[in-house]
Amino acid sequence: MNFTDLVFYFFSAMLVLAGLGVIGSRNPVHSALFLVLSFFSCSALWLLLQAEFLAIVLVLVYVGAVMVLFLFVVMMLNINLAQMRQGFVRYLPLGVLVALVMVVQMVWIVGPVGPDVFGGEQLNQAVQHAPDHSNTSELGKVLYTDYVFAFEVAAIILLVAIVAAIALTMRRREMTKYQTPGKQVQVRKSDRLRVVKMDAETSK
Amino acid sequence: MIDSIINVSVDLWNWFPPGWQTFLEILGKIILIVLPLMIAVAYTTYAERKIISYIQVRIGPNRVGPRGWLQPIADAVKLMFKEIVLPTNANRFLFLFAPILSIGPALAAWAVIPFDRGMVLTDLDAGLLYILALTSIGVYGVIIAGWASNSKYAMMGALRSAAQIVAYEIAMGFALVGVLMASGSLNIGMIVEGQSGGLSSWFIWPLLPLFLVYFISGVAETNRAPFDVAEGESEIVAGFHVEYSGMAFAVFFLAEYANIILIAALTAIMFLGGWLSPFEGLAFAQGTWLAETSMLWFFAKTALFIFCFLWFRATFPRYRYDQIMRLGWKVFIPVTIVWLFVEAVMVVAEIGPWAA
Amino acid sequence: MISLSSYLTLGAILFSISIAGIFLNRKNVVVLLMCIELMLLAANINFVAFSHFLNDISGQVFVFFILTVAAAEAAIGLAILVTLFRNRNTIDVEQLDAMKG
Amino acid sequence: MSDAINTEFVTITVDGRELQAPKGAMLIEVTDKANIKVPRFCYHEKLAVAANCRMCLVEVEKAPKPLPACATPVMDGMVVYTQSAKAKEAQKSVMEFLLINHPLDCPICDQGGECELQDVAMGYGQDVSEYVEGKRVVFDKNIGPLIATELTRCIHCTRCVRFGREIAGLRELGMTGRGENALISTFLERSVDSELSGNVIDLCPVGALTAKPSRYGARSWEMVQHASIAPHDCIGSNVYIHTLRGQVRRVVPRDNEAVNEVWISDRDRFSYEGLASDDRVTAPMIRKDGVWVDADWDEALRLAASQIRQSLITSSDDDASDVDASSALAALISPSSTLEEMYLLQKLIRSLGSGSIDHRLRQSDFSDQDNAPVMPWLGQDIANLENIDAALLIGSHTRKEQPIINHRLRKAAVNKQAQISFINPRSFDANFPVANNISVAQQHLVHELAAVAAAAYALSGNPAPAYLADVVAKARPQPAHQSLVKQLQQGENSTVLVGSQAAMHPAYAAIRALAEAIAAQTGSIFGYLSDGANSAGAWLAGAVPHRGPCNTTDAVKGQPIADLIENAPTAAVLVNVEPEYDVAHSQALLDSLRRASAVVAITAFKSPALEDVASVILPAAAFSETSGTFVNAEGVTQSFNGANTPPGEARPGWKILRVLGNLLQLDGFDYVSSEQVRDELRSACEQMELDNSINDAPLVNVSAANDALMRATDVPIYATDALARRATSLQQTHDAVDLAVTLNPADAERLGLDDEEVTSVAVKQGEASATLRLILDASVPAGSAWIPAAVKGSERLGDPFGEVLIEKA
Amino acid sequence: MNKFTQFVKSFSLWELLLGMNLTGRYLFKPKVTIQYPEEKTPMSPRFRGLHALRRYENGEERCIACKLCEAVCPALAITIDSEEREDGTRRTTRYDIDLFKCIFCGFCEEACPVDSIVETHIFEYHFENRGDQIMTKEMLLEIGDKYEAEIAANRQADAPYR
Repeated sequence: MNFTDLVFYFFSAMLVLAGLGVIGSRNPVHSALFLVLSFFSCSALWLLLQAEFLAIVLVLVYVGAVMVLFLFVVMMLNINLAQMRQGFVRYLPLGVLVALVMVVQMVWIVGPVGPDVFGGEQLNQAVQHAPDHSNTSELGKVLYTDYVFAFEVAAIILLVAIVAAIALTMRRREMTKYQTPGKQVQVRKSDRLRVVKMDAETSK
Repeated sequence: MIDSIINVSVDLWNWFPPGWQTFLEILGKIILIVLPLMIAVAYTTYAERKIISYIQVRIGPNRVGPRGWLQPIADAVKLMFKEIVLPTNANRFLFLFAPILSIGPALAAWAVIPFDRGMVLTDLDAGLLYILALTSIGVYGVIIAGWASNSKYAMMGALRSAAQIVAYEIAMGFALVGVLMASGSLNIGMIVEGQSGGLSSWFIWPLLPLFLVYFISGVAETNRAPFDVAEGESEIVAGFHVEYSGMAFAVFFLAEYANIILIAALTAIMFLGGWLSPFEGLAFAQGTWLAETSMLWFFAKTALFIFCFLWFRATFPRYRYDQIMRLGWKVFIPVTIVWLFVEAVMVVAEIGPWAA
Repeated sequence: MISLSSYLTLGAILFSISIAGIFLNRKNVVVLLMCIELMLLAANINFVAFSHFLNDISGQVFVFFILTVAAAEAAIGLAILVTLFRNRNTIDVEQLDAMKG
Repeated sequence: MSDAINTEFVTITVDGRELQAPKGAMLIEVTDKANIKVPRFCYHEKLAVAANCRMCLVEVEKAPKPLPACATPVMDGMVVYTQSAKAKEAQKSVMEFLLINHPLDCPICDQGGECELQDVAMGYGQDVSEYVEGKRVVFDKNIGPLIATELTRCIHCTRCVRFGREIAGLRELGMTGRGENALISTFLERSVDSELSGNVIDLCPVGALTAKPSRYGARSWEMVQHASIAPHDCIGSNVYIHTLRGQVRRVVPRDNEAVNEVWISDRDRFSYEGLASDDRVTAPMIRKDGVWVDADWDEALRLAASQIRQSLITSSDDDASDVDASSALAALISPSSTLEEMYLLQKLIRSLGSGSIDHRLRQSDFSDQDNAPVMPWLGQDIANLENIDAALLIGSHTRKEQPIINHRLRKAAVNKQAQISFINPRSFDANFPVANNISVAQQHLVHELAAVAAAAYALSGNPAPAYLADVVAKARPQPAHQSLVKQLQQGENSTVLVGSQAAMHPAYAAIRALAEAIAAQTGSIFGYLSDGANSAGAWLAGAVPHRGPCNTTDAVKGQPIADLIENAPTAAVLVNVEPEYDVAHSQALLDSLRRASAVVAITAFKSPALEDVASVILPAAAFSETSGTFVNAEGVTQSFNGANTPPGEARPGWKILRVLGNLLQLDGFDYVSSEQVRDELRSACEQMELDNSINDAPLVNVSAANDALMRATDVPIYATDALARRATSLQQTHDAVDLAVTLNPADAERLGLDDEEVTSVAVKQGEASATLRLILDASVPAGSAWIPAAVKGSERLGDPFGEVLIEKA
Repeated sequence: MNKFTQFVKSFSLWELLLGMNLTGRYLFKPKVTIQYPEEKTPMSPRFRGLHALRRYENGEERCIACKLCEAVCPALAITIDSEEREDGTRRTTRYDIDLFKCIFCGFCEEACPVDSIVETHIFEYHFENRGDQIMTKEMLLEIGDKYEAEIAANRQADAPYR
């Protein structure tokens, strides 16, 4: 077992454990933090697969933004933890059973069966890129040529998502008084003050 | 005598297997970066106190050591000996993990910062992305600290801080896209090299709005005055680190100043040409050390921006929270988007640095 | 040397875990969303692994798009969640059965 | 003025306001009633008008000069300006004159802060005096231990002089000299000895007369004022207790026209000094192996409870059910205890099956207790006493025993020429004209009364009832008796009062029956002047062996104190009792208590005799420290709150009794406030009627008079209770009597003691003997040897009445 | 036009630069800090520091226990007990000032009719134990005796303005 193998098994184990943590922890905040950990582990695995750009983007987008959002929501909503855990034990046997069945099936496919189907020898001949190889530019070249339409669609989906999210959560609070500092600064005496000339009161 | 020592050292070095040698080499480099960085952090706190006090017509710390030079060390020693108080019902592990999560990214980002041509720990291809990713992780330290403290003030501070960091990160990212467009590379060394050719070639000129946005966002991202509502003393006592004391608090403190230095260094790299000399290509400086590229230029530029951080703090009153969010979302992001368009037009029309 | 099947097995395990998570946390929408993210991650691992072992960059392009869509999904999902919580004061899936908003 | 029917009203205008005023009233009375402020120093509503300070000058239309409001009778159509320029100018000028010689020593003056001169000077004074010559200095007089003088401050208002003349009835203070040489002085440099003398401190508008005991101790503004009731006599004078940081600093009168007007006796005023006595018990004490040790409350209370319990079990040898609880367990309570303490004590004792509780500590004769009224009642309002036409006081040294009652009587005697007579075992001084001051040796007192009764029956023509017939028939009325009876009969408003010396008398039953007969035959109101502050309350509360609370007769009955002396109880509870001084037969009682296996003393003060007999001492709060209720002689219930906290561990007596009741597992001891106790009793007593008349009584038998020298006794004014006995300043006055024997000169001659050189004599009374100072005084009737009780040393002697042998020491 | 200049101003961060200019200039101004233990600011004769009780020249304590200071003290810091001394004069038996309560307003010395309680120039003092903050009569008199010359000089200097 060499260094890369060690790294793979370490991060794989971490990923699986973190995944279990996500579904098993009592507190949603812990779940979210475990999810962050699993993204990190995954990102490390992707680095092993020489997908540096995606690995960093995964951290940037998921860890840096999406999970912060998750944490934010979980922390802000004061969730009744006990109530949320109801039924956990009841569903546990079924869930574990289904998961086990699926694992067995899929592992059977990719393990003993897979190489025959996919042409295993070829698959395990992964190309090791030169050190100056830029995964980013490779990806960019494909993205902006073959997949430019899909790329634009994805951009629009994101835009729609932003608009939708804001539209969903935005609420204008009534009876709130806002001040506009710019307008306050611009106020001049003549805007507010009117000097009225009056005759001095005289006694008759 | 000396020869023998060298010989022994070389023998010892060769005794290690090659994999270990690489490991030790990298470890040595890390120490070479982190140790001075920590000292720099310590003295940034000193500089902050001194500069702010000077602006406030005071003297500042001047008791510990000559002119107060040992003040940061005294502070550090004091903090080390203070008890770390764990709040009741705090999440013990996360409470203690949060400071580490806070300082980790702040130090890790230095892996891709070049101090001089080739003087970089990792010449990462997607260096810029790496930095973006790491700075975005820094928010976890804050948010976990706030949540794990089991305190309303800390929670409020954490939420404010997180929202603020996320908001300004977008503006920062967009500003860096401008840099990316200008240099055509995500590699930080390439970005600096793209600015060679003297003062006028620096990206600050074509990207002036992005520079301003980036630097101001950097100030906001580090929760520094005037964007320090996350620790707003008057409302939420000290924000997310209300419950922290002793060394745990000190680590947050270190992280904050390490982030300041990082942002200052990045600004210098992205917009002021990093290690490049401002006098490059100028007749009078030709051939002297002034025109040479040097680590010193990089440090000088970084120091300039650190000074700006302190200057801001001494000058501006704190923003209100909603004003901060308004500035981030409604001003900075549109400004950067607009300027990216302008830049794209300039690229297409081959104006300015993109000429030919 | 790590083979493709190792990565695929990892993906399969992760996928099953997220399936189990959906079974177990039937009440908590936030955790459900997280399980979906985890599921997508498992798929992404497969894509990246195939891309690497097939030396075809388009696998990574897919991952890129999946990340984009997943981010959008998370944003909207959480937005809905916040709105729901505001109106109902719960995120229990079983109680979110009223047609009226 | 109270004769509203005859009063003609006139209309005057003061400061533009039309006011109705009775004709002949002084202007200042009218303005005071209308709440118009006119400054004054010498005027006082209770004193005669002197008009010598001139501060109350007001402008009256058509008068050439400003007139003093206090000495100007109102006339119809009078127009007065109190605030006009002329009036103010006059007042300011007077003020300046008054301040010429007044020293500016307010910072060290005890009156500072409550000084009338200070107050008025703030309004009418000037900043700077134009007078630059030296100020007059007057040397201070020592006028006794109660009143400090600073005569330089005197502004010659003569309130104190008029007080002495009009209220105290003693011309003790006077003004000598004229003009600048005028000064207040005592005649012949003697001290001021009136029992009301302290009131001049309140009267003095400046700091010339201040209280000596509290001198320089506190400033008026820093003290906290608490309304309370004085605990020494049956009047229940309303007082304010002034405390500073939890310490009682002084006591001042609280106006209550119905009770004490604006006066209080010196005893009420200065007895607070006893609160700080070294004898205060500050922690529960238990006797361990014959040695007194401090204990905590829990331990002491448990011990007390178990001792009380034990007495009910072991007093009989074999069967607990045969125990006669009443002879096993007894309780004595001071008549100055609060109603709540008395009620709870009797409830405690009766709940345990014993009825032996008594508060009549100085009484010896209980033979007619079943015929006694609901409570010893004055029979009338205190205020009525100043309207009487004739009175007979039997066995009462009213002036010293009940000074406020005496003041009312004096008012009647002086203002209405009431015929007030005394039949006393000694000829006491009175400060008013006395119609008949009969003094007979105490062993002849019943004969004397029988003679008066005979005269009364003769006058009324009624036959004497059976129980008196024999005595009346034997009596030979003298002309003095007949005129006395006549005065009583002719008076429209007459009264016969029995005092506390009668109550101490060994033939009290006879005295009471005869006195009531006299009252009944002459149409007088019959009443009692009882001992202690709360004798009336004690009867109501059931602190008597033969009746329960509120005069109920179905309560557990027990033995009166006299029987206890003979049949020693197994256990006794003493509440606020000093057995050596507070009890008539103190020696005998102490012997009896010594035989008891347990004596639980709940008391504020410890004394050697108490420590000798007691087994547990529980520290109780003294009067200012507890909340409670006193019922005075006129039957008025007056509740008060504690003014300060008790010292150390001491607790209010009702709380101690309450917890003791809980520890003895008795029902109904779950009170949370003293008000709750009082209200429980009050609701039980709603149906009661007060009646002093006696319809039937044991046969009154008068034994032939003994010619031997008999001891006679009174309790001197400042020896009435534990508190007064420990008030140091009061003990330095002339009224604080030390132990001496006073003989009639005739007796002395007979005994060969009339020699000038004989200053002390050996006194033998039964077993006891002592060497006492000898005083010869004709006020003591022949046949009596006057030896005061309750003073230091008196506990060595025997009963208050009895044969004594006196010989040269 | 106004809006345009406002727009330009805000985008050129003009106001911010003005502010930074101001603070930047102060960076170079001479500093006003007093190096406290070595340097001290001048003190007015009216300075209100630690309290002292004074004596007359013949050694008699001035305080007559009038308790005006106690009454005027807005912080209730003064506690006085008084009684008649053997020679018949009015004196304190206890004069405590709780320095934790004291707000150094100087009302006590204003109220004092005999210039007994005064506030000195002493402002450097500390306590090491609980209860040390109570200045007793003896301590106050001691301070008064020690600094009498200084106190008298300050009174003298301030006298014309009283």
